Amino acid sequence: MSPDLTQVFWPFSAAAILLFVMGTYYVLVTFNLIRALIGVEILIKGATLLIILAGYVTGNTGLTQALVITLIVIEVVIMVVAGGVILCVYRNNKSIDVRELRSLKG
Amino acid sequence: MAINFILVVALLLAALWTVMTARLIRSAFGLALTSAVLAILLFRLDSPMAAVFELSVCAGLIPVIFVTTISLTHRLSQDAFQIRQKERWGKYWYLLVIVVLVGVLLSRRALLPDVPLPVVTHPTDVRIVMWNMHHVDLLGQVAVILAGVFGVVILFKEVKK
Amino acid sequence: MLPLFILVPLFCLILLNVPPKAIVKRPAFWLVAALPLVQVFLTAFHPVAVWDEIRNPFNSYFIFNLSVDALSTVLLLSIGIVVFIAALVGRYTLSGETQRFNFFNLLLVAFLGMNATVMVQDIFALYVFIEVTAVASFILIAMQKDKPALEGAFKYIILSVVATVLMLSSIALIVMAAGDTSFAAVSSAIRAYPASVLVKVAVNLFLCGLFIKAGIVPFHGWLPDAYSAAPSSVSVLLAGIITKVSGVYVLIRMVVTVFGIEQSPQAVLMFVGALSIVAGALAAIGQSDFKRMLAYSSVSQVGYIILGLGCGTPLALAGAVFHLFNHALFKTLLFVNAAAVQEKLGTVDMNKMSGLSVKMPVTGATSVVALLSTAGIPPLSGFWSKLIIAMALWQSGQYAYTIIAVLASVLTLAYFLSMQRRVFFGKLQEGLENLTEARLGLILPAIILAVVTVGVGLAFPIVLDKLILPVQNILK
Amino acid sequence: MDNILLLPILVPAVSGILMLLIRKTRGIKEIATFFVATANLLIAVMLFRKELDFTLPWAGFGMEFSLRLYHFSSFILLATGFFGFLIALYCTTFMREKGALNQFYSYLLISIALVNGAVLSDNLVLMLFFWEGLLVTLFGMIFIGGKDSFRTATKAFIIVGISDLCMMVGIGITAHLAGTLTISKINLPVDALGSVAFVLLMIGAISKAGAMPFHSWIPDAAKDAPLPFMAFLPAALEKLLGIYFLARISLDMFKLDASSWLSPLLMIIGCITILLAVMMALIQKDYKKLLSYHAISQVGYMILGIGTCVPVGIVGGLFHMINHALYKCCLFLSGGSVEKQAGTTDLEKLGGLGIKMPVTFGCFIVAAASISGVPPFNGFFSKELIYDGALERGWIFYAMAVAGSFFTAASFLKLGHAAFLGKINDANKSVKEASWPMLIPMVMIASLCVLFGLYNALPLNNLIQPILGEHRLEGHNFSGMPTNAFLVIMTVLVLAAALLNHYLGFKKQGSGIKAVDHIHYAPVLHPIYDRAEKRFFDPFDIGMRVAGWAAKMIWYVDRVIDWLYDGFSVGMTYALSIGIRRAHTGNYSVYIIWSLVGLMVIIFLAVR
Repeated sequence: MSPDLTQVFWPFSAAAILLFVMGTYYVLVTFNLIRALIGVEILIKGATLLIILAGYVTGNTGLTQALVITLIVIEVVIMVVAGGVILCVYRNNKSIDVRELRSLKG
Repeated sequence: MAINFILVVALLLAALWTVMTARLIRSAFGLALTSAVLAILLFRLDSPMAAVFELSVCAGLIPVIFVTTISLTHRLSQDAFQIRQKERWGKYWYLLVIVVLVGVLLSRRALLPDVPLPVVTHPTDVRIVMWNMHHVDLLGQVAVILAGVFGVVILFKEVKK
Repeated sequence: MLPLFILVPLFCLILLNVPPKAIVKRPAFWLVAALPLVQVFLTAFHPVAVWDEIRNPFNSYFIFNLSVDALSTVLLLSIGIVVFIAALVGRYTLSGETQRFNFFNLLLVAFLGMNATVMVQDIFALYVFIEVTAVASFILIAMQKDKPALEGAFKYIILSVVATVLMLSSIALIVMAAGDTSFAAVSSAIRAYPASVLVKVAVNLFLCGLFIKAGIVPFHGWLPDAYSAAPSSVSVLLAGIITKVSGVYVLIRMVVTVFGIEQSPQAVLMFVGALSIVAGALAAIGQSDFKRMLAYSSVSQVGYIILGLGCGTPLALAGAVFHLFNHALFKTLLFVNAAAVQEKLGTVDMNKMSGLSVKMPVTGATSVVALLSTAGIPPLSGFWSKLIIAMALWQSGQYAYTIIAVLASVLTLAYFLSMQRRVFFGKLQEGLENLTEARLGLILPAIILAVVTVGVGLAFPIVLDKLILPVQNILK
Repeated sequence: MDNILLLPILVPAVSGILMLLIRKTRGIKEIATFFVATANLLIAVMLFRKELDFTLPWAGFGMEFSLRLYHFSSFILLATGFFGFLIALYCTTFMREKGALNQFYSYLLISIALVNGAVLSDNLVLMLFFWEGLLVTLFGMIFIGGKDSFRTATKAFIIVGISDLCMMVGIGITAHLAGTLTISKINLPVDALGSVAFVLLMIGAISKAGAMPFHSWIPDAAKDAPLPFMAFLPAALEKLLGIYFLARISLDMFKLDASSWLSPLLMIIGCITILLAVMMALIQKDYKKLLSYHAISQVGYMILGIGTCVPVGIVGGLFHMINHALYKCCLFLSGGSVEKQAGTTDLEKLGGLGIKMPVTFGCFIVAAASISGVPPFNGFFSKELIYDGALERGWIFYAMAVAGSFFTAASFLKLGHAAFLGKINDANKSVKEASWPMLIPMVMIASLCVLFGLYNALPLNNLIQPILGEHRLEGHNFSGMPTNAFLVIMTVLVLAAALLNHYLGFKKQGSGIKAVDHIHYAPVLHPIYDRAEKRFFDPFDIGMRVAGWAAKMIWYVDRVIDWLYDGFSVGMTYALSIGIRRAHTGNYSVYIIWSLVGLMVIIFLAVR
């Protein structure tokens, strides 16, 4: 691997890992469903960065861009559906607190 | 390479702001900002098409979805917001510590792949990959978009009671 | 020929939505029920190898890169059976023409997604179609918009996205090592660097993502909630096939074809498998919610499949795939029974029912068939798959796991018998004197599945020979 | 021609399944069952003393559908056919007013098919298939018995299921050691792993036969299940099958000899089963329950006999197996007649039936004398052989076996006295003798008891001794009168002691407040304190009191075994279950944390 790639590789992969940490923390700690969804988004951003990085270091950006475009489409659809679910939760509970969503247990 | 480094730091700061900010709406915009910075990064990493998509869809469309959902669901009163802001700091300052800790840990040993990277000598164009080689992914996109349409039809419709 | 398995459902989906709704609403059911039936007949009565040969105009326009082997055939057959049953159940349990129409549409999306999942030859495409199926099932779970359903759907979404992120990260790492995402390239790259940390992390990340999708302890938290909160017909679909395809099948495919048994953490697979068996069965024992108990039972049964997979010998693999097929049969049957009970009583709380088999004899009898098969009582189909798994484990020297697997079937028997006693046997609950058997639309799928379960058990040499044993070949 | 071996399996199985379809028509089921059972008997007779092999390719991996007919299996086949025939005949009258008839007959026929299959199969997996199938018919049979039978059925199912699981593991080990699943090719030494396999298979075999501690479902089932079922399955077929398999594993599949530690183990299990079960039988007040405890106790003799690992003992054990099947079947059938005619099997409500039902009483006497080992009935000869073997291995085993014999005799004296002699109850004044389809099986069995006793060379030379083969018999021939005079004298003494004991007890209680038929259990249950002084020097009372304490103690032991099944394991499971359910709090963060912890552990293990 060329020194140039080395310099690219670790800051970007470290950034992706930090994004994962932040996203996970956000999802785990928040009590707000929308915030949890935003945390999930941050997680997906990390994955996007990692995929593009993989394409860059192997010089195969054609493939990884195609993957990322598909990924983004799916991401949007998941967010729309999750948003719809949150909306329905709000209509049902008049609240979007995670603590309201603990009736199924045991 | 310095620009790359600055951009990475900016990305992390934007994400951190997204997580730590008190107002939900700001959090959504923070996400948009993160996406925008990421789009620039993608552009710097030789991926212009992906960057365009990231910018238009993730920085443009997804915040719209979030803002719509936020405005359809709830708006905190000013008092509740003040209280929430105080609580928040107690909950979120750990994240700063964790991020710094993980950052230090990561900087101690450079993350490097321990396999010889299979560098492609004749890079293929993204359009060729998409339209000539990965038809099945396109089919998947069509299907998932259709599913999303049904999702919108079913979930966003108000239930008549 | 193979792309038709994806393109025909897609075409039907468009066909259903272009004309005015009033025209297509009624025939929607027949269309959705006919497609999986055709698939069942195609897979059951035609040698699969022939399909690849058949040329059709699509092949010259599209490059789908699909392929079918013995494992995919078993899955295609199971998908056909379960989707057909789910369509029937949906028609008779969902209220309202519009809701039914939406259900059939999403069923088609899930059907198409699952068919594609078992045929693609590319790890990214695998991810794409897992997501197609998952998105359809999110919406299906939340469809009725009652509180538990939304809760279950949201938990599923969150955990599923976590699984997705794990898989995507793994795909990124794999691209670094292999430069491509097709099975062949990934497989050769992973076999080339067995000692690499990057490869190991990639493999394990992908497996963990699939563990979440398959609902294996301790990655299973979403599963009981989603199964028990979903509408009956959706539970049938979810428990019967969706998690089995998008979790278990992909796991088998990745471990066997892509990563190779040697490169996979066999010890981990066997451990989580055994853990799932025991924890799932223990959790199922104390449930009072019928569907939730079935959900935990599902966790437990998937454990057997993973245990067989982790063992890695050809025999164990055949047993695992056989159990996957059997599980699709008997768990679907149990959920159909749950649907019938829920339809008639309006509840799935087992404390509120007893003695139902007096009034619902068919439901009671078919559930006995299913539970005996699940618990592994001969000569029903579940016995043979468990026996093969246990034998294979023993042959490869995994004595402790064999004993766990065998003893856990006592637990299985225990919770099913207690369910049976509470729900179907005993004195009739007061206030249920006017109860009648569920309508034909719900009895019929139960009878079909019970007959198939018994038939597979009795004719198991044929099934094993024609359907399951060829699966061993994918190890080579 | 070899596929004739499929007949004994297919004929009853197919007709059994068809039987489920017959719903309304009265009488047809009985007649059809009777004809099928007769056909089965004829097939068995036709196959008797033939040697045939039949193999179909089946599932691969050495799992073949292979059947093997040779002297041992043809003998068991014949016995099964015979009992099936008699029970079918008996049922034509007995079951008339009962419910769920089509299920009963269907289970009956399918059981015959399964037993035939298990006996014939020459492949361990195939045998397991039939063996496990019996579990289902057992469950069904108990289940149709009555309202409360579900609990019993479940208990039986779980106990037998657990032991069958042991057997499955045992088969796994055996196949692993031997490298084949074909029974006739297996001949393993009893080394460390081999003995584990042997013990596991033995657990399966003896629990099918109903030895302690796998017995506790049988007495419960006796109360709930239809009586012909008790006569048929636990008393005859399962004993035959269980002891058949025990003999197979100890004679053919494993090179078991007297020096192995497994032989004393078997003998100890046998002795404990004999004594404990007979003690329990002594205090029972119900005809069927008393018999069912004896059904357990007698298995002990067979296990003891086979466990001695000397030819005389093994021959005795196998002879006892067929004898026991005969007289126990007869006893249960007599109980069935009593139940049918008098409407109850509660001994307190019975009495004086001997005059009203002379044929039943006569058969009872023959069978009871047989089971007690009175010469010259068949039980005497088989017990003598077992005693001979036991004495050869150690006097303690012999002593325990003889003690068991004493209590057996005592309890049958009590049973006969209570049910058939004494004052007749007012309610039973109008009792009539049972009808001929019920009497014929009893009479036939009773006469066989006599025949097998007086002319014991017939069964021994034709049926039993060929099983061991010439090389094992070492030129002995065990037919004819017992050779060891000491043993005969001891047996006679023990029987005389039992008679004396009964007579003394009768005298003592005969004039008491209690009815005469309470004689044998009254001192057992009676408060001892107020009469302790008076009875202190009474040897009979001391003996009975000790026996009573022992019986009570054993009752508690029995409860403990029961509790281990019903209480402890269930409690443990529930505690674990509650723990696991508490962990599912409903908070998805918790689930994500589980997943991430699992992920980290897995990655750490991989990268380490």
